[in-house]
Amino acid sequence: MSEKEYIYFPGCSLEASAIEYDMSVRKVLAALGVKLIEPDDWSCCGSTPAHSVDHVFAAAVAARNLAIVEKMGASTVITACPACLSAFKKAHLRMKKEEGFKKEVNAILDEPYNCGVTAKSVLQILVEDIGPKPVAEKVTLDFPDLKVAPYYGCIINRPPEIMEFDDPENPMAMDNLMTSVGVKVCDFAFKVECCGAAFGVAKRKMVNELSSKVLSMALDAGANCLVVTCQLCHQNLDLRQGQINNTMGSSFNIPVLFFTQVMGLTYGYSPQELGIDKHNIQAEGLLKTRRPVEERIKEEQEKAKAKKPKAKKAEEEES
Amino acid sequence: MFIEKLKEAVRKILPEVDVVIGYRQGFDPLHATPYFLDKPEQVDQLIWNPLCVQNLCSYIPFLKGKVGVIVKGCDSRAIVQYMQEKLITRENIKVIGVPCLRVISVKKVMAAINQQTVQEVTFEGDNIIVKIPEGPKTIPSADVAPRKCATCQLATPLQYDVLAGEAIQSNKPQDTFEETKEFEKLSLEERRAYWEKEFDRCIRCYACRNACPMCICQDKCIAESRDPHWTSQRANVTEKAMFHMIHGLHLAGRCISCEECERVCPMDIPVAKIKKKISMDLKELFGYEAGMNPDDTPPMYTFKVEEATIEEHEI
Amino acid sequence: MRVGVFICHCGNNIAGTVEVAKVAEAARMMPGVAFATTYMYTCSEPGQEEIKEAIKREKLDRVVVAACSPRMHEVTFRRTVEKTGLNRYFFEMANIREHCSWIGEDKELNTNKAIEAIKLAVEKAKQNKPLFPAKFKINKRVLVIGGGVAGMQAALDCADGGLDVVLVEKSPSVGGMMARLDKTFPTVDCSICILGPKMVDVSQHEKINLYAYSEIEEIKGYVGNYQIKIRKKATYVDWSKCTGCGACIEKCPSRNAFDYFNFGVAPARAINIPFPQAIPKKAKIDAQFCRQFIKGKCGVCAKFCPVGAINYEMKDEIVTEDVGAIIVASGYGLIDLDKLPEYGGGRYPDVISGIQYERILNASGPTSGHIERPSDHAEPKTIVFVSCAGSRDKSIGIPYCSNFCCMYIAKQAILTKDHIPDSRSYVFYMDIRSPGKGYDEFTRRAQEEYGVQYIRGRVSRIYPKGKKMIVKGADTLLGTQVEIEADLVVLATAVTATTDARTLAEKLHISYDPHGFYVESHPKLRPVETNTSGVFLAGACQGPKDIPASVGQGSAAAAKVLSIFSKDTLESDPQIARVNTNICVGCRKCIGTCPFGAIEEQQLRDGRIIANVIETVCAGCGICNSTCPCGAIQLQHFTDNQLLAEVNALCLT
Amino acid sequence: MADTGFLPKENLPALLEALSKKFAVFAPVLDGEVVLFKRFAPGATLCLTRPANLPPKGIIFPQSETLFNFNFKKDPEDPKKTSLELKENLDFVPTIIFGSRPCDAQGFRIYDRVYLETDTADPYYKGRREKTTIITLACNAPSPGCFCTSVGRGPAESDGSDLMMTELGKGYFFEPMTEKGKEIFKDSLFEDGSAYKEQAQKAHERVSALVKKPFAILEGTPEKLLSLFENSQFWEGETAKCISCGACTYLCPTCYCFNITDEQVGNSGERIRSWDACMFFHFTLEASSHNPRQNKHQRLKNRVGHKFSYYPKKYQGVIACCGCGRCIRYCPMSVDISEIVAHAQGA
Amino acid sequence: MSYLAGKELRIVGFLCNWCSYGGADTAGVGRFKQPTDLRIIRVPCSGRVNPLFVVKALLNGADGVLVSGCHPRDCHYSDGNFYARRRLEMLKRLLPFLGIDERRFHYTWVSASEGARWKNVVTDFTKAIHELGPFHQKEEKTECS
Repeated sequence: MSEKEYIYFPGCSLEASAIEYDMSVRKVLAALGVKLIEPDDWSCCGSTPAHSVDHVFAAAVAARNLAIVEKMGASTVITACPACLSAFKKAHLRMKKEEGFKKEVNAILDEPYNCGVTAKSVLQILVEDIGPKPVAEKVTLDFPDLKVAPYYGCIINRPPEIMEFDDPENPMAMDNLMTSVGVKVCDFAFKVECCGAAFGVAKRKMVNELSSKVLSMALDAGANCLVVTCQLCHQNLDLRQGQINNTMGSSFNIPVLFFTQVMGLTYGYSPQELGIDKHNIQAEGLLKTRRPVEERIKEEQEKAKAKKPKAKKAEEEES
Repeated sequence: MFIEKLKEAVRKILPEVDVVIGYRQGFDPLHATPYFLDKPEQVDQLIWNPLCVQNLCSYIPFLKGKVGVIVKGCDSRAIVQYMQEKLITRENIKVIGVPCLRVISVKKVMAAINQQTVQEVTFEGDNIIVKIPEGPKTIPSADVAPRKCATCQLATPLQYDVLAGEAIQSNKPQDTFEETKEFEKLSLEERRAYWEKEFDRCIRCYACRNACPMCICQDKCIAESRDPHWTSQRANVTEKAMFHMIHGLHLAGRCISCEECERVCPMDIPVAKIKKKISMDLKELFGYEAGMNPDDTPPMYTFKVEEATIEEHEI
Repeated sequence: MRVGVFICHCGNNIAGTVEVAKVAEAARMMPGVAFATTYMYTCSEPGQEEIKEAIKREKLDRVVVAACSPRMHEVTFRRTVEKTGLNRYFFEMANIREHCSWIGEDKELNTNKAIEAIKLAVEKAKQNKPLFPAKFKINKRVLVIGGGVAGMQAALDCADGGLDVVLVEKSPSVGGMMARLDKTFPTVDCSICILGPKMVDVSQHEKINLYAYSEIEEIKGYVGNYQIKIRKKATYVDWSKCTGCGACIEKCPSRNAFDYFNFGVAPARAINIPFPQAIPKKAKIDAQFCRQFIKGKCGVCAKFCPVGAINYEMKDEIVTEDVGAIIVASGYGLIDLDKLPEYGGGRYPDVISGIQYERILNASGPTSGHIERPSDHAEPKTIVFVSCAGSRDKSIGIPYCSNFCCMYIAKQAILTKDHIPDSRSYVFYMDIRSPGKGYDEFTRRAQEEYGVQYIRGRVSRIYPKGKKMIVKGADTLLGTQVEIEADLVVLATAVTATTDARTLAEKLHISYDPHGFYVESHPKLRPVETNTSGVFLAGACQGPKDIPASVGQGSAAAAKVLSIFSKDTLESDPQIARVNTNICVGCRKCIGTCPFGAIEEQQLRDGRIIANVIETVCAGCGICNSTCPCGAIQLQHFTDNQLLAEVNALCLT
Repeated sequence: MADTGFLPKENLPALLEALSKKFAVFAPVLDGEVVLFKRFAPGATLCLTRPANLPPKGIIFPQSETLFNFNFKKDPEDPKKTSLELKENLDFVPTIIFGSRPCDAQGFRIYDRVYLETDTADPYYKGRREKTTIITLACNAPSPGCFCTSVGRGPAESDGSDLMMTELGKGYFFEPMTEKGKEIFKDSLFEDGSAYKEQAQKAHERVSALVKKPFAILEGTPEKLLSLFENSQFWEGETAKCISCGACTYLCPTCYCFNITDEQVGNSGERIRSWDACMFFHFTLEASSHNPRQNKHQRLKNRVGHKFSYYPKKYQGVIACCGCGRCIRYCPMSVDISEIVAHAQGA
Repeated sequence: MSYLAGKELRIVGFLCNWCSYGGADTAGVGRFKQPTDLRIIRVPCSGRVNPLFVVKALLNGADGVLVSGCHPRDCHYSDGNFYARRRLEMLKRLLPFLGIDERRFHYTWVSASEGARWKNVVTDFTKAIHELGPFHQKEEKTECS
């Protein structure tokens, strides 16, 4: 496997509330031979309320980090957090497009940002740079009970002209990635539906309704677990499940995992190593049955064999 | 002696052609001059040395019948370009190729000897020794070579029917257009001022145009005509600049970088600089170099439906 | 030189934002201007009379009219000027309406701009030379591209008018989109019942030569004399033998071919006849699905064909036809369902397009007219129609209205109720657009008599829940969100240009708009003409339109062709390149760059080789002119000196 | 006041500055590698060591000049009525050409016969010529290609100059030749020059002997050239290498041909007189598109013929070539007019 | 026109008859308001626009030059704009070498139906030229020698 190196921007959540996301990202990428370098002295990405108050300031906060990356001589920065990603991309694109804006932003910064850095998500590099084959090759364990509904949330791929990744209405990156590591993926109609997290404080009732729909659609789709790529989605769907059950009269008990955690599991890491035990809804039940991946492959081959003669027969009948 | 080989080649070709164009000694030891000969007894007047600078190909498109011509590597690109543009019938031209590693710029020698009268010129190794009233002066040839020689890749002509001497390889680095890029580092105002000053000297003698092997319009040039009436006869910078733009743009994708235009300018205007810039851009845009491959088409006379290198411009 | 300048008020169109009197005053002071005046409507008959009188009275030898765009009235005024004996190319036009009065807000600046536009025109006019058209013979045959209802109408009208018609249809049968429809609005006539006879007429008309399953390969020439190369695509069935019996289709083992005619509602056989009423009714093999081609063995159809028509070795064939005019009726396309991912288009089988539903409704369609939903062939009870699925949606690049969806949705809803009386239909709409005769009454009937529930609002998402499709949208009249559990969702997918519209336009040298629809010469007054003389438009290739409009255009285009063919010769445009033999140095650069091959070498008596322009072939683009280094070749009416006069008038003062 | 003067080299700028107050002073200045006559400004780098690339002829006979401006005035009442207004400027400023060479000054003498000494003097030439004082520097070495002694002139020839100067070691010896020259000479910066007169004379003789002599005599040359007029083979041979550019003509101190063109934009314009060259196709191009000098050999024949045959035939045997050698020195192809004349003599 | 000095700059447009001239007409018909500086010279095809016209205009007094033709592949004469694209691109790169800001020259493609696009092209280009200011400040001096 070729050694790859990326500048990795963890962001604030991944050092705190979503530390398990960070743990799993690092584990999985290390397994894939990817080296992560954390920029020195990185700071807030600017996705905080800054952008609802002052666009120049918000961009400057993001650009400060991009300038650091640029100075390191890199042209790409990766982050697991979609909010960071969105903040970087927004600042970068607008500075690139509008010379005047760029000047305004750079006037605030000590080191100017010259628009030479592309921000990508961990998901994006897994799909585009590493690819399904190396991802699949690292798999050692199979979890036959696990049926996941990939939930993308609102910003990882939208608005498309800014995020420049995957289909805005029917993204498939995580679906494909989960399939690559041998996890059963359910076709989930609500994969980009709003969960309401942004109004978590102001309009709790609405959030509960929206989130409850996401959860119930996942069950309808046949899933027993949600996988997410955003720690805010995670927080909303995992932590709030009790609240949803209380207000909506439901009894959801659906574990919500980061996609990197699922990958890590199939790579043989323990739930503890991946921080799965930190979640509100425990996933133990789904992870109990596990077997070496070879068994599954063997099973599949046998199934295919059993099918083939039949198909041949049908063909003969037709002709 | 190389000159004997050359004379031998000319003697051999002379019966097959109506005229051979070579060099003989000019009005002083520093100047060679083109020599048109059609009789065997004239052959002995031929000379060959690094001062044989003129691109003799320039005459070919205007001559009738069969023509023999002495051609250096750099000059040979003119033959190739004529072939591209179907301006000559190749069979009617007998190219006597001469290997050449470097010629000498008369202007540079004259500057080095402070424009004095030259009494004698000899060549010794890689030096030219010029005798002036105060005595002989030895100058390394490389110091007084035209700039095209510094990056010459064609020590042996691309096209020849007879090669006088042995084919040799170029020992020069590729042209990376350093000078052009360096000039582009100047500010717009500096560049504009530069050209205003340079063009100001132009006397519109059209030596650059008439010496250019690719300026095939010559007498019909639009710089002088009233129909079409592109320029007036005013001697101001605008009109002079207009003429040089006509010259430059008509040579876009056709200029073979022989730098004759600049060599012949009596006012010492760096007119080849513009052509070089265009050549650089066209090489970058279309990977094209004029006068290298007879099967090419000059880039301004063709197109691709999808131009990979041309992006739409935003305002 | 005595130039006359006529400045048009154009009512208030120009005079409202340009001080025309001041413009006339300034024009009088321009060099060479002998007369300048203003007029309320210069293009009106008295306006033109005024010009004619002034030419005589003031002895004018050049005329400039400052008014609207020359694309509008240059021809008009050239004719006016010519009637007085002046050469028509002594006329110039200054565009002070579209390029000035209508776009500038400052009266002072507009007035100045108008003055300068006139200055430009006067300087150009003074450089103008008299030009004289040549006459050439025309080939009175017409090519019709597209055998839909518009193309068939055009072909029939031309043929009835006595012209030989070459009709080229891309698919194996004529009929186009209309042949796929079940009923037509607002009469609820059976579509194929009214179209069928026309299709038969086309096939039987002795003046019409039909090339079905053929495409335009290359078009050369100019009005009056086109050379067309037509690619007859390999059908692998010898149509001279095929009787259309259908035995091959019966036996074909490859049952999963895509059914183009039915828009994939049900699978087809690899050898097929698109529909029972097809003209010609001949079979063809879709090679990408045929086992003989995929696996190299099968040969079932060949075995069963009673007349031995199957020929797997068949190759595309190129035939050449010479014609004098072309009618383009290449029709329209529809956006793919998967362009609408928020509606699950392409993902959920029970979300279908309007045209698919049309096939499901149709008695000769794959379900024999029984309404079934694709997923489980159950009869749907709740059907939701979504209008503007893609139309009027800038985000996917379709800002325009698709013209006829509102009407066919009403029709389909009505038909649904007829088929399944206990069904309920919902229509999500933005606006109901029903401006045709009897159209609005029709949509009202759908609502009032058939109880179709119209919900004004957009659908945000469609997703499956169990066997149902949940349609989630807004009801903007009630100001609420609505969710409807539907059994079947029909999307009125946006009308687009056909996928190869642009390629065809390039072959025809006609323009298309950003969406691929062909651009007519004038949106109001020359709706079926193009800017390429001899090429006419009919039907939806010019923009979405319904059947009566398409038929009308078909007839209109035919009338245009008959009108130009009413003469035996045409006049060539003298605005072509001309070589000054004294200047040409014979460098041949123009020859290589001419897109039309209109320049040849010519040897003069003194042996000089120079360029020579073939008058009838030159189209007048002027590429040669800007290529020629010595200015020997000049595009008449746009010579270097004429353009330089304009540049100088602008820059040197 | 002595009739000759001496000026130490270090006083030269002061002299020029003083003259600049009363005159427009043009002096040879180095521009890159090129020496050009430019309006003198304090601090300019004079170049007196070699003849200027371009002779000072343009100061009196500009490369391009507006003869007059015209304006068509329109009657606002009746746009068909137009009146023409002409405006010419014959008000020329007093000028000094400083540092021209004897050959350059000689050039003006060739002009004078055409533009001044006729019944129809050219007012533009006359106006400038009469207001111009020419201060000529005798040559102290021949330049490449020059041959003035062969055409009856010399490196210290004073005809055409108002004031002659000769470089002698630490300064210049001055000798006024005309009244205009004496006017200049009044300046107090000059020392008495009588002591240097002989030295100057010797210098002149020394240089004169160094000048190349491509042909010994000129007698009979005009007639000989005329007799070769129809001999196109001779001329084709001599001019095969000529590329028919105008460098020789435009650098020539004696070439005086011009072209007249009108340039008009809108109602006004100007009539322009500009240098023309008989080496150009357009020089003799007729409106019918016929051209009596279609080929370059006909054109170069005209150039040689004009200087060595037609002009002397018309003007008492005066050769219209001053032998400055510029046409040879700067010819792109090293065409040598003296060689052609020599060949003609021998043909 | 001296009385407008200061308000307008000299912008010359070469528009092909079939597309861009029509596009400008369409913009007019749609009453898309535009700055008034632009003066339009109608040519049959962008391929007719010899780059020397642009040079001539810029050297002689224009502050900006705009060339607009049909979109590539959509040329009425099939190839004209392909040639124009190469030649004008070459020119655009050359101008700054001579000290002329390349922003003073713009070439683009506008079809007859793109009235709104035309309005934007004119508005943006005029704005850009005004930002650059006048190109010809000083009077051209005429040489004597």
